[in-house]
Order: sequence, then structure tokens, then C-alpha cells
Amino acid sequence: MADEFLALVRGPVDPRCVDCVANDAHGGVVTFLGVVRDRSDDGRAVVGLTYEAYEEPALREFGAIVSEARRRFGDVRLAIAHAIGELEVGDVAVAVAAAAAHRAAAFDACRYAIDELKRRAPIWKKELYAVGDARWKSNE
Amino acid sequence: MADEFLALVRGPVDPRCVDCVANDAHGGVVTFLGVVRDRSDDGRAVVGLTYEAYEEPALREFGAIVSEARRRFGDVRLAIAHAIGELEVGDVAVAVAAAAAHRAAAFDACRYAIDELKRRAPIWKKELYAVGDARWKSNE
Amino acid sequence: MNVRVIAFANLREILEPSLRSLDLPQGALVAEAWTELERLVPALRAHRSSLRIARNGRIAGSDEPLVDGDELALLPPVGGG
Amino acid sequence: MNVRVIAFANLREILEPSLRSLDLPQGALVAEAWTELERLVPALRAHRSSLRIARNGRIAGSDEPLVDGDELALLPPVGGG
Repeated sequence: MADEFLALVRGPVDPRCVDCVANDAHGGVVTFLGVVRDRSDDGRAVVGLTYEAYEEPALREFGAIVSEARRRFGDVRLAIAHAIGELEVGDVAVAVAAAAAHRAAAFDACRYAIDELKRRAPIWKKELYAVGDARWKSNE
Repeated sequence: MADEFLALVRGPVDPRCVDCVANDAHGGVVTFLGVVRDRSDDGRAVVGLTYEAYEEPALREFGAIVSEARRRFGDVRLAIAHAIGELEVGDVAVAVAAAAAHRAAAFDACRYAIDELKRRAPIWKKELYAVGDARWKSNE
Repeated sequence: MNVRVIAFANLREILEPSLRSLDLPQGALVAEAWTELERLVPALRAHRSSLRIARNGRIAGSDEPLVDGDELALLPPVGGG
Repeated sequence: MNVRVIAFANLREILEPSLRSLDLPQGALVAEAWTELERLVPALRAHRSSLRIARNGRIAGSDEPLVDGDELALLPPVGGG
């Protein structure tokens, strides 16, 4: 299982990079993509995002999340890729894929991974607006 | 919202066909792929699957599932594509994608759609084994 | 009157190729169509408890009346996805 | 002794470009490093309650002792995904 794919990617994430989780024994594959939206949560027009990461600790966090998902949900294969740097609206900022023999474990593991990533991975996001100064936005 | 993609596809499903759900306002995208596995649930070696559908009622069922998902989970865009005919191990048999402004609704809607599809869509699956006669397998 | 009969999966294999349509008295109910089907294809009997019957693409109750040209579909437990 | 200091997001913008490292007495604790940082960059004070401090990439308690060459990282609330 050591061959899961965990990556920080400069620029937009290519969503296919997480497809490697599927194989002949793991037929249920759930993929989450976080795509840069043109609206912020408070409705302001967004023109882009910038991501920053404390790189090594972030990758270590991805690894810890994958191990925890396996302990909780059994035989699941996971891949996580997160963008760093400048992104435009429509770009993929994060891709998480989980594969399992059946869909329940794949859904649970994929959801667990993105929830935990957003809760604790040392990554930060700055929203660039059509009007006004850019602002760092936390997940809290 | 009438432009969701609902399809029965002859032969393997191209997973990209459900990517149409994402747009600039719906940044959380969850995709489920059901890939033909090389093992049946009772461990027998599988070499392929054949799917049959009562086509019009199946498509109508997909539409009903999408409307129900919207009532339950709010502003979600859904796409469903299911294969009919002969499939080999590794082929995509079903693809369901859900997009929403945030990931929770996208996960819930995607999971609801595949669970309901498997519970009630008039589609049937025959497992072809390396050894022995093929067998129809119900989801019950 | 005459109703078309289709079936899926294992039931199709049981029904084929012998039967495509069913002649029934005017105003016959779904239940009566089933009785006739069982008479013509006894192997269907074992599946009665697990199958559903659709009339023109929608699940039909056994007391639903049929009209000429209707399509009856025999649906075994589903297996999609 | 000397410890390197890095910060992220808004804290990086507050810290830059003035400060890259911190001179501290031998055996100084994380808490003392923070007090020194606040003295040098008063604007940091407002963020104390929401930020976390990592030592060599792992979250550190304020009573953790530092050694020469350590890396201290100031981590605001995260915003990944």
C-alpha cells in the first residue's frame, strides 16, 4: 500500500493524477475535486486564489491522514494532490481519490481525507477579488 | 438545471462524460466510478460483466433520483452514466458526479444517487467467470 | 385483447424465445395475465415472489386492468451499478 | 544560540522582511522565543491566540526548550482545500 500518491503541485492540479488509486480489486472509486469558484462565501467576485504550504509537514499530514483512513475504513487506496501558487477560477485546487472494493468505504475514506486535510494540513489560501485587496481565508 | 447529463451508454463509460457538472459556482465536485472488478463478492475470478437495462424506465429513474437529490441537498448539479452491454475487468460500468458550492452537499448527493440507482433502477448485471457458467447477480 | 410481454435478465432467458405476447379476455387484470404466463411457462412460477411486473414501463399492482397493446415487463431484483 | 524563524500567510506578511532569525539565551523555551518576537514585531501580538508555533515542522508546546539551529514556524489558522 506504500504506493499511494501524495503531492503538492505547483499550479493547478491535473485531476487525473489521482486516478492511480483504482485497480482490479478496488472497483469503487470516489474522487473529490475542489475547483476555484468565482464567488467567495460572502458573495464577493473572486478572480483567483493563491495557496501557500509548509511543504514537508503538509505532506507528512497527508500521509498520516491516509494511514488513519485505512485504520478506520479498511482496505482503501488513497491519493491526495493539492495545488500551491497562483490559481484561476475553474482551476483544480485539490484532488482526493479513494478506491475500495465497495463504494461505502471509498466514500467514507475520501470524505474523511478532505475533511481532515482542510482541518489540519498546514496550507493557506488567499482570495484575490475583482474589487479590493486580497485576503487570507481560514477554514475555521 | 435541466441540463444535467443522464445516459445509458453502450459499452464502457468514459468517466469524463460526467465532468460537465462542475462550473464556476459549483466548486465541490464528487465523482463515483464503479469499475468492473476481477473478483466477485464470493471470491470467484471474474472476466467480465454484461449489463441489461429497461432503458426508458431506467432513464426516468435517473431523472427522479436527480430531482430527489436536489430537494434533499439543495443546489446540486448531477450527472449519471451507466454502461449496457459487455464490459471487461477495469472498464467503468457506472459514473455519477455531483457538484455543489461546497463539498458536503456534493458528497451527500453523489452517494444518494448511486445508492438509489443500485436500489431501484431497472438494470441487471451478469457476471462472467473464468470458470463455470455466467450468473445474474442482484444487488439485494 | 393482446398485450406484449418482455422480460429481463434470468426471466428473459426463461421466457425466450417462446413468448412475445399474450392473448387475454377484454378487461383482464395484471394478476390474470400472470396466471396465464405461469400456465404457458411453468418455470416462471418459482420467481413470482421476487419479481415485479411493470405495465408500460411503470410498476403495476396485480389488480390493475390491462388494455389492448399494453406492454408487460417482468423485472427480477435489480443489479445496476 | 540562534533559531531560524519562518511564518505563513498573513503572519509572513507581518514578519517580512525584517526578521529571519532570533538570537536567544542558551536553553530558551518556545514561550521566551515568542516574547522576543512580540518585542521585535509588536503587530504579531494580536494574532497570539489564533496562531500555533511549530518547532522543526512539528507543533511545539510553549514550555518546549529550543536548541541552536532550530526552525520555528508561525502557523495561522489553516485554509487548505
